Amino acid sequence: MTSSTVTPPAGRVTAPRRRRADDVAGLGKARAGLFVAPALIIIGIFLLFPAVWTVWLGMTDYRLTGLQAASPEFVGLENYTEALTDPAFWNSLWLTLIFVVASGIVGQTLIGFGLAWSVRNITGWVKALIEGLVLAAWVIPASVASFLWLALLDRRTGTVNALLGTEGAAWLIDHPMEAIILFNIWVGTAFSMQLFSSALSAVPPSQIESAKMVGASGWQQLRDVIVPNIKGHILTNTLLITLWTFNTFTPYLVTAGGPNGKTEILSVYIYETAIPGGQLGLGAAISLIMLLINLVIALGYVRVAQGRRKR
Amino acid sequence: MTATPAKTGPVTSVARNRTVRQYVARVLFAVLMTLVGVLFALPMVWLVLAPFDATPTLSLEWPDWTLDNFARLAENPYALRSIGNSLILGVGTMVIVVGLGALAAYAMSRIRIPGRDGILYALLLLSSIVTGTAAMVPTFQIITQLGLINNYVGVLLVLAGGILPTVIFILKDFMDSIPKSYEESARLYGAGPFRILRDVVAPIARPGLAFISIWTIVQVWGNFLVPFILLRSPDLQPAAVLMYTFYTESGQADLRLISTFALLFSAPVLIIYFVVNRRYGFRFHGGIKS
Amino acid sequence: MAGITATQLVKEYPGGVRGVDEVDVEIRDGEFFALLGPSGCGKTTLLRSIAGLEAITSGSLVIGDRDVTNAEPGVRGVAMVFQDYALFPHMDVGDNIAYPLRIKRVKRDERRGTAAKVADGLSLQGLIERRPGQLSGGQQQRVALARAVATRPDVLLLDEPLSNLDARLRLEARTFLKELQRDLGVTTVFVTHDQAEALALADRIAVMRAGKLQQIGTPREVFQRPNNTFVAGFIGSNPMNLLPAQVRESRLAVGDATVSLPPGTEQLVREGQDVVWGIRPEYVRWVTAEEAGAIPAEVSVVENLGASVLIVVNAGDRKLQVAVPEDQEPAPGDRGWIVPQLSKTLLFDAETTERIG
Amino acid sequence: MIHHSRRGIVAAFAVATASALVLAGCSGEAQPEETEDGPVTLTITANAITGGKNAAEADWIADWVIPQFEAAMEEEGRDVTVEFEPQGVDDENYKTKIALDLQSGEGADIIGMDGIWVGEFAEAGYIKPLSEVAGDAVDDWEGWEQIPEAVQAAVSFDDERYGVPQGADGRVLYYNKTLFEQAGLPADWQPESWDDVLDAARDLKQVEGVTPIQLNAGTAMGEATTMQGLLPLIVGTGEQVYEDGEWLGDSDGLRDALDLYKTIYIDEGLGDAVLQQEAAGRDTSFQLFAQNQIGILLEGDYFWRSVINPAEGVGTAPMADRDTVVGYAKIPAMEPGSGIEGQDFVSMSGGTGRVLNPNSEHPELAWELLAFMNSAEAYEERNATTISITPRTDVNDAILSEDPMLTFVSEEVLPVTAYRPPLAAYPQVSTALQQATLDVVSGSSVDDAMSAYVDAVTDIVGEDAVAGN
Repeated sequence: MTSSTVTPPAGRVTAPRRRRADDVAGLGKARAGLFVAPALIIIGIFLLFPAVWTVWLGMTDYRLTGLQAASPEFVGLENYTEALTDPAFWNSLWLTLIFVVASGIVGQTLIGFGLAWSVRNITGWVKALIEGLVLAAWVIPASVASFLWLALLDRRTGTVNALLGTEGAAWLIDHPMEAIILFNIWVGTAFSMQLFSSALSAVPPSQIESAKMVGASGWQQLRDVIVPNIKGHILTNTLLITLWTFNTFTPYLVTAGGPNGKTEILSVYIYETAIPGGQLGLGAAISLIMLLINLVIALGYVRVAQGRRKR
Repeated sequence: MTATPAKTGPVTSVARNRTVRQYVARVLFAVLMTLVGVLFALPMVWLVLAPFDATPTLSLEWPDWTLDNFARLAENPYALRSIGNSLILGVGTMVIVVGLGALAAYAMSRIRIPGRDGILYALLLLSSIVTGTAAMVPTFQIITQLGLINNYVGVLLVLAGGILPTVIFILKDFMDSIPKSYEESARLYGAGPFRILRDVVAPIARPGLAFISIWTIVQVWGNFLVPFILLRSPDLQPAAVLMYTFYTESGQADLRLISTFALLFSAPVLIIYFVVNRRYGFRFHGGIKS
Repeated sequence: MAGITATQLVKEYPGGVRGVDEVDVEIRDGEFFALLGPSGCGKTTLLRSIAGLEAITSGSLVIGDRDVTNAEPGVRGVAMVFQDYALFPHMDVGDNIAYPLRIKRVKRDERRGTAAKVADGLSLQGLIERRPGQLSGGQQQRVALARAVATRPDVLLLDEPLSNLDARLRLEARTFLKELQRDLGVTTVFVTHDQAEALALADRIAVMRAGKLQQIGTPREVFQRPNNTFVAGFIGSNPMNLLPAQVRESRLAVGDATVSLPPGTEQLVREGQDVVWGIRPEYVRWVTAEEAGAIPAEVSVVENLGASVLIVVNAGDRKLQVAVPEDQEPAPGDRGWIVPQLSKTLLFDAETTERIG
Repeated sequence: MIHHSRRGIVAAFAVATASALVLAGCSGEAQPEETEDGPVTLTITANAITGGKNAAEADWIADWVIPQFEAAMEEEGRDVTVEFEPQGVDDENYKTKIALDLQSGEGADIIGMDGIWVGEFAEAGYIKPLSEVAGDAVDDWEGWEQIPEAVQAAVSFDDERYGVPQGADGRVLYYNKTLFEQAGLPADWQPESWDDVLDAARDLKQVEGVTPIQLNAGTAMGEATTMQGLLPLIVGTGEQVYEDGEWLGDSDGLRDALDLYKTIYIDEGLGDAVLQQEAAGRDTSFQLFAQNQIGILLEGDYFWRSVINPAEGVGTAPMADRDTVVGYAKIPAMEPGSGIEGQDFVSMSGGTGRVLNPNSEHPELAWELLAFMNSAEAYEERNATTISITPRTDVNDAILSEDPMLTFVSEEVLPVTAYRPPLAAYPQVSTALQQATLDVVSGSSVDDAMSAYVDAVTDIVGEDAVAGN
């Protein structure tokens, strides 16, 4: 809207606080409370309440069936010690970290950014096609997407084997982690691409131009102009992608955690423990451990963001 | 973008080198883009072709064209209805979370509440465990106690509860980036907060709202567990649940039905997505602000 | 139509910073009133306090005969044009102009009619169905004005109304604003950091600095008789020459030279007092032959201003700016004399910076 | 960043609100008592759905059971409506759902379930013995006489009948006669020992492009590994997974069985070890068998009826020449006479059944419906299009003669078959067994696989309940 030559408005210097959280619409705390209340009530009953209940379950030996279903016993932190001393849990956590870093942080974020960066200057059908394909992969329901990948990587009649001439290569058995990483990139990259492409469009062209005029290379422009400008987006994106990747259950539909637990990431491990294994109490405990890990990661990101801001 | 050689005199070697380098870069770029396009397109080809094949297999082959699969699917008493059910659940959840989420995000964006960001982060984290399997029993119990089993209201509320934190989180980011003078201006003319939200903030945040609406529909569209455990009647089940009925007792997929249903199951979200995208264009604003 | 009276108005931010500090101001009904000052002086805060967009910490505000100190902005009868115009990007020009009427539940046909009429009056014919994004800066400004006046407000507030326009358009818009204000007769308060704008437009000007009022007066008053050195230096396209001086034997020692005390100040100063001597460059002549009261000087810099020339001269160890007609332009290094027009010189107390006399 | 106090307040608020709502829900739950004469609604649920999973059963319930029963009731002057709540998801999800229903005191009046769930559901108090739910009418039912004890046991627990079995099955070795011919093996084949099977597999290995034998292994196939793999082997060594109050531990029988896996998949490459780990491995094994690429396959009669059945729209991997190409043989014990009860041949049977919901408001009527669903007439109707083995001998006698394979199972296999223990711990022990086969198939030594199994099973049932400790 406003042209790029706006002078800083007078009178704003003494009042930098006004930039944020100022009650510009005359909402008032009471009315703000009313605005927030319906959402909070729904969240309270259908999210917070089950969550607290889940925490409680995590301290019992509760099962969905069997004797412990009839009379679950309080076991305190036993589930936690059981999980934390189980090598399978640590293995699963390790797999999850690999999965999150490779498919979420490196894969989705970098490829998403790369795509946003690449298509920003092209127009017409090429851009529409590339963006359309990436977005379609994101919109297609998970159960369908997983089926498509099963067809793609099938050992006998899969498309990949047909194209590469690697008849009989069992990708999902020999390279299961790579497969679900690629799968998750395929499914999720669109979000990062969308977020970054709008972030990039908001970077003032004048800044890029002045960097260009002093002879900055593409890489330098990226480092000195683009990244500082879209720092907030990078944080939002990384945070959400990390959380989502941490909790995604979709890879189960491709490899079912196999072969032999090689893709048993935490969400799958919890499912296996809680549903086929029937140990809902233990599953709840592991869920809480996972939540705490997520919390640590989120705090880490926020800390990094704040540290940057101070500089 | 394009290299223009010096207009007068012979083309210097520097210029020529640059031209060559740019040319190579452009070819590489084109190759890379094609590769990415192919990678993303490849899995989808099966989705488009298999439903029209008389005997689909997992392999990608030129179909033996037929529409029989669609006819067979149409005979299934639940299949088409389930897609309608998915729409009801998807749009219903969307209306709830976008409506309430926008109100909450707006208030949180404009009023300083101590620890506001902390609450948001906490809810965001919680939403990740509660939508998983661990909280299934509590959720089922609550809905049973509320008498909302086999009732869309229960499903909508549970889905909304899980999705709202993320919606508020993202929408608040959008709202933070809307210039305050719009609202001040409306306020001077006597518009109340609700009016301001409706007349000014919502239309300006429309790309954000459009994005979050689609995101919500996509989330609900693929959700199996919540509708499955909370609904009894198959007449009410959405497509994500119905998709699993096309497997036999021993887990074999009926490829003719699965492939056809997969296409019909995916089509509405794809169409909704591209229509909305065309009409409103998705744009994020802002990031997490200082 | 209404006047505005602010009494001991304070706007304090959390942390104790005062954006507006005990301001008393009375703006008359129908007056075109400017709030002038450098960035951060509190002028916009004062304007927003009048609008009701900032909660007043203490003091009172009366518009017309109503105390609106704690009133909602919507009921104060004020309209405001924001610096960035705040035109709603999702509405066309007509809907933008008619928006205030929509709040007042005027029927759509009626308010579109009113909007069209107002738009006509502001030369916006044919633009009614455009979106703000499709308009030029000047057009956007006029739409914002049209929206502000469509409800016939008692008070019109303008926040830096001209700052978003390019230089040429700014002059046109200035004339236009002045005409509009005169036609409507609406009490208008506008904020600007540009003294020329304030001088050109306003009936009266309030000069502010660091939240405090420095001077209220007509353009002529603040130009000719600034209350203190701040106002003196701030007003005028070429800042006033302000030179440290000392009273010596009923005369004024300015560096090596001595000049007469400004008329009427003789009784107000005492021997040896440190003062500041002020003279506008326009009131100093450059002569090439010595005459009575002339001070020898040497030209160091020459700036061409078109019809006139601004030269900087060294008179002893003091530097002065002098405005010279274009046909008398000297060259750097030329020696000559400067002659201050005694009746236009001013004297300020060096300690309080207040004007003497 | 996180403000605990604030979170605490919000949490407290939410819990308070939710509790209030829950309480409100509770108090509002009381429903008007329906009188015996008034209109009554019964519901049936099963993991079957028209147009999808187990469609034949769903169609039978909807199109025959319900109208017939309603009509019969009407004749008696009772206004009864029967509703069917079909499901069609994988068994784990179905089990979860009915467990949730039963746990909250809800659910259909008649619930279909797998026999091996009966134990855990009974222990949880979700289901009760039939006679406890519906009274003496249960024990007086004529049908029990027609259902062999062993078949009844599939949906029993602690010697009490919890449900009525709805079918019977048995496992056999299928073999491909075409491939056998190419390998120089007889078309009429009946191995007497594991070595006989291995010998045949070795011969088949000479045929190009053929996987000689498919013996399910690994966790990816889930229960199919135990039922169509390890358990038939274990009973062939004379042992049982649960015997005399103890679970199978480190035993010779289990060692022999795992050794056989090792021989087939690792030492001699007679089977496709990779296939065992594929998520859709069992599905693939069906396809491969149908495409004449697997020589010998251990499967249940289900494979014959519903997978390679050439009838239009029935088989999922139809073999047009099934009746001529596919042979079937009894599963031999390790050596003649080494099976349980000194048998020469062994098999495993599972079974699904239907139970009564103890929360039913009309248990007697529900029993009437259940009995009706298990009447001879009902089974005849149920098997009108596709024949399967029913639990009722009278019906089997009438219908099975049309199908030599099912007759074979009914007459030759069922008498030597064994059942899984209907105990709550079984599914977990089963998973541990699957893991043991997976370990062996992916290259671990039998010793390692065994010790991992013993650790796992000890974890599950406690040290005292594991044999050999």
